[in-house]
Amino acid sequence: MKFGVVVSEGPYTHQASDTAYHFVTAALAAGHEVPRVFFYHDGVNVGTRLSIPPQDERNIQQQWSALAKEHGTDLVICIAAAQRRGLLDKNEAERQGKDADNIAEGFRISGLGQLIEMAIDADRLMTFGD
Amino acid sequence: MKFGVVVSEGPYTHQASDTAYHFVTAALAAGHEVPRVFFYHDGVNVGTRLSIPPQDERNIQQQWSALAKEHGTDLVICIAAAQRRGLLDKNEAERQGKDADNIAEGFRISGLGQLIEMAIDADRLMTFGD
Amino acid sequence: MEDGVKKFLYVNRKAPYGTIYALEALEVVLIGAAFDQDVSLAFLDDGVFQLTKGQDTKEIGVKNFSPTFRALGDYEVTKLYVEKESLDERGLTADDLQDITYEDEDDDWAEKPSILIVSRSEMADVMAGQDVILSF
Amino acid sequence: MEDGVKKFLYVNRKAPYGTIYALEALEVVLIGAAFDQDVSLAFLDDGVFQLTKGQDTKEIGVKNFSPTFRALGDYEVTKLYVEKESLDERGLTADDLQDITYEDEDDDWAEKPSILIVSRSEMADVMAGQDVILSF
Amino acid sequence: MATLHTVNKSPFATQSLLSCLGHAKAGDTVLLIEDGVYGAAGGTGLADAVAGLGGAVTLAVLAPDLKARGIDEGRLMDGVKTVDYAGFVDLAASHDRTQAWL
Amino acid sequence: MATLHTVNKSPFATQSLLSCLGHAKAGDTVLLIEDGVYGAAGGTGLADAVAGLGGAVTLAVLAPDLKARGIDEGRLMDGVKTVDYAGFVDLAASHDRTQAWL
Repeated sequence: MKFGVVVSEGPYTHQASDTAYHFVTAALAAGHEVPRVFFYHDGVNVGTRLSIPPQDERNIQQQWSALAKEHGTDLVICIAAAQRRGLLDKNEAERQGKDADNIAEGFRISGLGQLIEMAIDADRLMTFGD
Repeated sequence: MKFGVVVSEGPYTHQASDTAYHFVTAALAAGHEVPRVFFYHDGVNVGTRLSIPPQDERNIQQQWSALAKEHGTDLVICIAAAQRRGLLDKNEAERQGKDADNIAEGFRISGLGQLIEMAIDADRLMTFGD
Repeated sequence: MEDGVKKFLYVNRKAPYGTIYALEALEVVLIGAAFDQDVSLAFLDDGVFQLTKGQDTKEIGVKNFSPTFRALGDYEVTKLYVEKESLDERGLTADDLQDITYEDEDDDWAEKPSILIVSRSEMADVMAGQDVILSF
Repeated sequence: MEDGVKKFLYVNRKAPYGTIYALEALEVVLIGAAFDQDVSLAFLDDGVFQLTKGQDTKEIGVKNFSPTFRALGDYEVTKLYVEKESLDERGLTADDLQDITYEDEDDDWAEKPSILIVSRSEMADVMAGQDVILSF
Repeated sequence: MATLHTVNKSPFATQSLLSCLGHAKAGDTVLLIEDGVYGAAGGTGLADAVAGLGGAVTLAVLAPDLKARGIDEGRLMDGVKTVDYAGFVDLAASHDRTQAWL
Repeated sequence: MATLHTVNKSPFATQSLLSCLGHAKAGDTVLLIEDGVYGAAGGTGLADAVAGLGGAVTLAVLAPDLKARGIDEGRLMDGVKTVDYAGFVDLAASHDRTQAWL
C-alpha cells in the first residue's frame, strides 16, 4: 500500500515530526511504500541543516535525511510556508538576494501542488501536526 | 516603568510575536522602558534574516530589527532553544562547524541567564506565547 | 472515486489569525483547485469563526484573508459545509457569516450559495464519504 | 521583595513530550537556580502529568527528562506545588507522582518532600504571592 | 496586590480561560487577547460560566483582536471592558504582576 | 468504508477528542497518540463520555506514547486496544481513510 505523509509542526517543539518518522519507518518495515513526505506549516523547519540538538537528544533532521537516502523517500518542503519561516535552498537564496541558505541534504523545496499530487497518488494520507 | 518581555512562539504561525510587538510599541510610546525582549521556544525563529514573507504581509523580523535600532532594545535569542531549531550567529556557526548562519541584525544569541536577569530587573514581566 | 477523480475534504477546525492554519489551509485549497478533483470544505468547531462577516485586521497588522473565501467560486470550489451545532455553541447564526456564492454553469450561471449549513450528523456523513481528508 | 530577592514562580500547565514546553521550562529552572531568588514551581492542569512515575520514553525516541525533577533539591529548588483538583480530574493521586525530596540544611540535612499538594484556592494564593510568574 | 491575567486561546477549543477564572482573585483583571477574545461574547454556553465570576474579577478584551475577528462590540457580555494596545500597557502597569495562561 | 481517526491532544486541555467522538461512525477506530493517550485512562471525569460511545467505535491507544507518559496499561478503560507503530500502520491500511483531529 502507498502512504502519503504530511508533517505540519516543527521539530522538537511538537512531537508530530517524531511520530511521523516512527510511522514511516514502521510502514517501510512492513513492506508499504512511502514515496513522499510533505512538510507544511512549521513542519518546514524540520529541513534545516543548521540545527544542533544536544548530544543526548535525537537529531530529527538527520533521521529524515538518512531515511530519504536509504529508501529514496522524496522529502518536500512547501515553498510558500518555507519562505515565511526562513527555509531556503541555494537557488532560492540567490534568486531572493539572500546571503545564505539552510536546507539539509535529502530535502527539496517545491510547491503545494506536490501535496495535492501526493494525496491523489497515495492510497492513504496521514497527517501529523498540532 | 520597566517591562521585560518574553516571546515564545515563532513568527506567522502564532500571533504571539505580533501581539508582543504591538505591546512593546505601545509601551515605548507611553514612555515606559523595554530594555530587553527575550525569544524562547519557537520564538527564536523570529530572529532569522532568511525569511521572505509575501509582499502583502508584514515582515516580522524587520519590524523587530527596526524597533531595536530605534529604541536600543536588546533582542536576545536563547542559545539552547536556538541550537535545537537551527538559529545561529557567525561565531556559533564557526564553533560548531556549520557552513552558514542566519541570525538577523539587531538580534543576539545568549543564555537563559539573560531571561532571569531581565525578570529580576524588570518591574513587570510579560509573556506572549501559545 | 471515478475516472481518477478523488473526493477531497479540507477540514477547518481552528479560528483565524491567532494561528496561521486557516490562512495556510486556504492556500492549499486555491492550489488544489487546479487539479480537477471533487473538492469540499468543512467548517466545524472554531473553524466556523473563519467565515464571519466584518473582519478588520488593520489594527493587529495581519493580512485579512477573509475576502478570499468569496473568490472560491471562481476556482470552482463551491461546497462549504458549516456545522450548525458549532455555530450554535458559539452564539452564531448563518446571518453572521459572509455571503459566499458561485455561478452555476449547469443552471444558466445562476448565482447560488456556497455555504451549506449541516447538522453534526450530516457533517459526519460528509466526512465519511471522502477519499482524502486534509486537516488544518 | 526583600534584599533584591524576588519570588519567582514557574507555572507548568502542559503535559510532557507532546510538546517541548515542559522540558524547556525545566531548563530555565535549572539556570535560574543560580541567581539566588526565591523559587517555586506550580503544577496544575495537564502540568501534573510531568511528575508521574515510571515514564519510559525509549520507544518514542525522545529524551526522558523526568529524573531531572528529582535533582532539583540539589539546586535548592524545593517547593513544587501540585494542585489537588488537577490530580483528581485526571484520576491521579499523590502516589502516582515521583518521590521528590531535598535535604534541609536548616534541619540537620533531614530529607523532606519537595512536593506540596495544595487545593486550587491555595494555588491561587501561591500565584498571588509572587513577584514574577513565568508561564510555560 | 492584583494580577493581570492574559488568556489568548478560544474557550471553545481549550480549557485555559476556565483554568484562569478558577485561579483569579478579587481585584484581578482577566484580559482576553488573540483567539481568547471569543470568550467575551454573550449568548454562548460559556457566557454563564464567565458571568458567574462577575463582579470581583474584571473582564477586559483587546479591541484590535475583536475587530480582526469580526465580533461586534454589541455582542460582548455586560461589563466587559475594551482596551487597545495602549490600554493593555496601562493594565499591565497598574496591576502588580502579569500571568499569561498559555 | 471505515475511518481511522487520530487524536493527539489531551482531552483535559482541548476539545479535539470530544469533537472526534461526536463525528465518528459505527465501525470507525479512534486512535489516541502523543498527548492524546491521556484520554484512554479510566477513572476520570472524561471516561464516562468516552465509554458512552463504546461498542460501535473502537478505541485504540499508541503504547509507546503511553509508556513515555508513565501510564500503566492496567489504568486503561475496558475495551481499549493498544498498538505499537507497526499496529498503527496496520490500522491505517485496514481503514479506508484517515482523519487527523489536530
